[in-house]
Amino acid sequence: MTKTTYREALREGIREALKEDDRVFLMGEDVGRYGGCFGVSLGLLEEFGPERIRDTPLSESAFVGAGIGAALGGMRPIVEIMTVNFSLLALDQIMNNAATLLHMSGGALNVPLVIRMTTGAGRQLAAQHSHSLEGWYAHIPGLKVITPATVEDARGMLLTALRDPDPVLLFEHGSLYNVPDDLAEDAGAVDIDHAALRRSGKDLTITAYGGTLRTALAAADELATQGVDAEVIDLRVLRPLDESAILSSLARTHRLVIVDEGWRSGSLSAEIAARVAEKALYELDAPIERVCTAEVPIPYAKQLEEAALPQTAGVVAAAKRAMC
Amino acid sequence: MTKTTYREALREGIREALKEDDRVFLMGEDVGRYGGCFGVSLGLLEEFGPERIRDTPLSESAFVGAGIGAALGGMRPIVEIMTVNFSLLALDQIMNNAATLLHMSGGALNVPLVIRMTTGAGRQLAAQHSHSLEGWYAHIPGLKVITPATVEDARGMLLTALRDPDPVLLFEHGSLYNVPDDLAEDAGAVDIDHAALRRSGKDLTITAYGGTLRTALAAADELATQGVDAEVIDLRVLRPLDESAILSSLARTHRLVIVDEGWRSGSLSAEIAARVAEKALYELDAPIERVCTAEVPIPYAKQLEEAALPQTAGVVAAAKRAMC
Amino acid sequence: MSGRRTARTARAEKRLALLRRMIRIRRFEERCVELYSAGTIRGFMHLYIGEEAVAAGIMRAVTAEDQVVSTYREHGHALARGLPMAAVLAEMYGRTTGCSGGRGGSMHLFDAGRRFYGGNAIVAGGLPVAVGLALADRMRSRPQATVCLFGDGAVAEGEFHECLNLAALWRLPILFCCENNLYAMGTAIEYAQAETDLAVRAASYGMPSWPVDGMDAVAVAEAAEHALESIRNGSGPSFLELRTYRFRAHSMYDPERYRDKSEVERWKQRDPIDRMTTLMRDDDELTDRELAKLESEVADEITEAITAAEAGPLEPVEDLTRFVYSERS
Amino acid sequence: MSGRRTARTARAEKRLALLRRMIRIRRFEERCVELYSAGTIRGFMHLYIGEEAVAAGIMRAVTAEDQVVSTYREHGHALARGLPMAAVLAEMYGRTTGCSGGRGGSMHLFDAGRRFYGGNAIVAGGLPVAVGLALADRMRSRPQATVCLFGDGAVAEGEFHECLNLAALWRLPILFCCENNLYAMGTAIEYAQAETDLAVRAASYGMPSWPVDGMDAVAVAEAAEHALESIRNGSGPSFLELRTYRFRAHSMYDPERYRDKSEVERWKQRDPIDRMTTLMRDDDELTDRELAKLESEVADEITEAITAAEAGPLEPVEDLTRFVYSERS
Ligand SMILES: Cc1ncc(C[n+]2csc(CCOP(=O)(O)OP(=O)(O)O)c2C)c(N)n1
Ligand SMILES: Cc1ncc(C[n+]2csc(CCOP(=O)(O)OP(=O)(O)O)c2C)c(N)n1
Ligand SMILES: [Mg+2]
Ligand SMILES: [Mg+2]
Repeated sequence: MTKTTYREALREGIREALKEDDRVFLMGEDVGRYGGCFGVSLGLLEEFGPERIRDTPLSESAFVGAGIGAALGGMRPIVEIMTVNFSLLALDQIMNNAATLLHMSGGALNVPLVIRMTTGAGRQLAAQHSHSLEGWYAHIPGLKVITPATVEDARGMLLTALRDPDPVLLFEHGSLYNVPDDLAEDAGAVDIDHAALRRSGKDLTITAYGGTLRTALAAADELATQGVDAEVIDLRVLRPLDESAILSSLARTHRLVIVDEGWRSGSLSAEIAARVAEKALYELDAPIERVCTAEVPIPYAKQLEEAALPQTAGVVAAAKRAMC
Repeated sequence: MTKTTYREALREGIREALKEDDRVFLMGEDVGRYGGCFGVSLGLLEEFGPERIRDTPLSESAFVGAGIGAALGGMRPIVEIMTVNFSLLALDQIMNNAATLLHMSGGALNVPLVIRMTTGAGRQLAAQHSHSLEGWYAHIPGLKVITPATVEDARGMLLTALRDPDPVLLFEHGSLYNVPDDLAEDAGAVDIDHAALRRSGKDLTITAYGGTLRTALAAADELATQGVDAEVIDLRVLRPLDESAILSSLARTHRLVIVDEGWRSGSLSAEIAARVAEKALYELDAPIERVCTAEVPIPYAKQLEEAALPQTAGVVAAAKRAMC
Repeated sequence: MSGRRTARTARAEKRLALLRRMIRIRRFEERCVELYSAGTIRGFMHLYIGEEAVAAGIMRAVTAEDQVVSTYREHGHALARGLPMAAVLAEMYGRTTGCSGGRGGSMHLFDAGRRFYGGNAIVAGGLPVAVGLALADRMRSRPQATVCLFGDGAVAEGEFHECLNLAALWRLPILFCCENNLYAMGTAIEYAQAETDLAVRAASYGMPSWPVDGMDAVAVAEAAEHALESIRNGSGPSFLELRTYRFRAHSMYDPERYRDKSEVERWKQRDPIDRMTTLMRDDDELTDRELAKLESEVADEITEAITAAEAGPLEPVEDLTRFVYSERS
Repeated sequence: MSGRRTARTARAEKRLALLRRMIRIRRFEERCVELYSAGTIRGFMHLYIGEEAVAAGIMRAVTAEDQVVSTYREHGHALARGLPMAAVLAEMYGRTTGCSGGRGGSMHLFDAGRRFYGGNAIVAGGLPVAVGLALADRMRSRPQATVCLFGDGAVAEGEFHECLNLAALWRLPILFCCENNLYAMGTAIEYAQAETDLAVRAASYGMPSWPVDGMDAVAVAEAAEHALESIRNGSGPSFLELRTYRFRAHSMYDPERYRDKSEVERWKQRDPIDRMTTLMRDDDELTDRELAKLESEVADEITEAITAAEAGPLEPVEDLTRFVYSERS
């Protein structure tokens, strides 16, 4: 076990992928000479050269689409969009090409492409740089959406995603990059199909993912001091959703708090609640509680941004309502 | 009362807006010389001239953004994006500018812009031309999302939207253009804040909007012959959602079927179900049923497309499950 | 003497091959119109009639290894590329025997084996994909090129710019073929482009770029051969502006209010098929009998394609959710 | 004699005004760095140091009625446009007295009254908005122009192309000002643009377009005056490529691995402030005392702005959801 930051873990995952398969390359704005806008790819240009660590112009639609084409052409591209905020410029390529080509071609053309992007708020970057759209992307059939929340997942999800024959969106929460944690020396690929139980408990289920996992775990700790034993599920994969992990936890706890950094209306939290209301209505001993981002463009001012985002106190309060 | 098609009703709404306020203009691809890709603006170029019925190049991001700028500059633009499928190219302007400017500027800059687009499937147009993303757009704070389903709403919603100080997305379902219905001679602006009860019933609530309203009403008729008295709510406004209309219907019927042409996961149907699971759990006498579009890119082949979309029979079956 | 004879024969053969390609497209689409009116073909359908010289010429110049990326107006490209007519037609019938399994329809013809990558219905949406295909070739040091076809309307889209810049910057092996038929739906080019000379626009990225008479299949083929040669030599992308015209409406729904019948008639004087037959006749390269034979072969091919398409099975609705994700073996 | 004297004085006055603008920006940002290190300013912050001649020159040429659309690197534009320093600083403190009520921060300075429309943090995202503002002016026959500022990096984005085409096609009253500081974050222009001569790129849309020494405030002002005159005369848009350089990192997070210190030092030889003071001293237009006075006035203004910013109230969290939609009166 060594202490590794989330950033380093991501970098090691990319390095391993580049070494293991010469079809793999990394492409995006400032991934090379700058070292990646959040430093994830630092040093990779020196190690793998400018063909495989490929700086692109500011042209999100073109280079994401080029990733699709390169995947069709037999490569295994990792496309980095600096942040999810800029991915809107590439949405046509993502939804109309990456997600549809396989079905539309009757199964003939698959797109083995991984798109990485930073997501989330919490650093006072204001409205245009604070989106959490991973749950929104999870609406789109044909895509897989994964959200590593731990260094182990940061290290291993990319590798599995690259072996996947279909397009995978990988969201890295901006607040995690500097977070260190233990990582096994032999850490490698991890599954990208299942949610993970991060804390067992019998009184209530809290679901979270990516940047909100820590919030959920902190809330669970806090709840424990108040005599409430919360179970915490890290969704890990937002599409396809590991519904059975949620339902089976709920079958034990009968109470559900959903934490989601997306704007409340139409966020992934809504889908989870809907599935429960369809499939496990009679398991519920209390109304479902959602702790989401307020429905506002994220403001710069610190106190407002904090008020807009899911916080531990809010999760605790929701859990206590659910325990009534 | 005269018989008017949905298309004509839309056109009359636009005409009235153009006549009533000289700040109003219509801009988009082929709105002028072609007459609108679905013929909505036919004849308006001749009546109002090319400055106010303004054909644009194929540049969705630029002309939607230009609509935002023109709104800031004191105009009241109606921007037509031919279909929602192409709106992905303008998403950055919609989410990062139109929806955020007011908040981000501390209330100083409002954007009185209406964006019209055709939505929906059902005409064998295949994966890239069959999206139903209005519910997905309803995720975005700062936008209003309206979905006229009747000729009266087609006639009147635009007028109210244009008087709104903030950006409004207006979705026209492609299957409705040719549908005729009675329209009062003096029809004019209608509210864009509330859902409408399109059919009263005591046994169960069906919510629908836009293109699926007819499906829901047909299902209600069918259910009536089977002794089930369904209430049908036309949501009309997807953001902000008229939650109280749904909850108060549910308080009477205690059973809910949600019809939504969006892909099931993370569609507006999920949000409705989530609100009910949060706020009216104990009103439910049966699990919530959702009838949505299958989670596939919409295929061309007729039988597959039909199987992918919400159909009357599916609504009837869902309603019967909810009645058990 | 015999050298000259051979040259003449080669020329005649080339012309005949081009003519055959054009006639196949024309007759196929004429039949499609009937099938559309009968409700057999549905959805959006965009005819290529009038523009056949472009597909015929370009597809003559490409090799089997080259990739082709096209638009929704791609029947001609697909047929000239060598997709079996039966597979194309079955696609428009929505049958599993269609080249996209019946899921794509007229706008989404695919054939992975023949390296035909759509059939893209978002204007300019195919360009980034083509750039990526070319990038893969470059990275794998493969000798082939990618040919990307799109209309004049696409030139106004942001993706056009991003892709031309990227291709030029990275010197990718890609041939941009702009089919300038003077209209994007009902919008004439002068209402859409500040610079209507599209070759000038492309040249500003520093790539070789020139206009070609798109009603002349031989001129198109030669221009494409020339461009592809330099691309294969590693000189980076080129751009051809193929000046052409569509004789029919934009799609089956278009009432064509935006242009004069007389303008269409004027362009019909330059019908690429008539032009080629006249030329060949003048040069004693085509007899009436040969032409009749060609027409009847094409007619037979169409009849067979219809029979085959009709016989193709419909996909069971249980299969709807197949191929949203790849099936793991 | 007195004519010459007057001319000299006018020139001196202009230079002094430009110098004052530049020094205000420079000193303000130097203080911002300290405030950022102290954690008083948060979020992303992009410094303009080195590029002041552009803001000073452009904002000298615009009138109060003209609109300005800027980027996230806009402190200089905002100050030169006349936004009160206290309102700009309060914004970066996140106070309600900030020019965006504290909700925008460094990247989102707005001032509706002064027609300053951001502060746009999506690269090239401001261009379409600027085109729309210009369109509104055209449709209302208003005499003003819109000035749109953006970086060299923005030139690669699709929106750049769409907007230049639209503005040229519709002959809109807009001045595109590309601040070419040779880098988009860590990507040097030669890795991003197939054609690095950005004025050539813009000229391909058929608009007047030329490079300007962006380290020379007078040259910038004159170019902008000239361009705006032709724009106001109805000749449609123009494009200026302002060749400049940022002396500091891209943002407060940037370790600047992508360029040599020596390159930065070379450019610092052309510091627009030093250059102007030297010029003015050589021409006897500026004494040490005058300069000291100017500096001390600016220092006072900054001190006052800090005092005012500190005194500004924080918005109560209850107000979070205000202004998602307009408040109806
Ligand atoms: C992004 C986008 N916007 C609008 C449309 C609708 N549309 C389909 S074809 C077309 C015209 C395209 O013209 P051009 O590129 O010249 O090709 P042509 O049809 O003339 O072959 C339009 C506007 C679309 N498919 N995609
Ligand atoms: C669409 C988009 N992509 C990426 C970014 C991240 N980003 C912010 S500034 C910047 C560089 C822009 O360079 P340039 O346009 O030259 O302006 P400069 O910073 O040099 O003033 C990048 C890549 C962004 N804000 N928007
Ligand atoms: Mg065209
Ligand atoms: Mg720059």
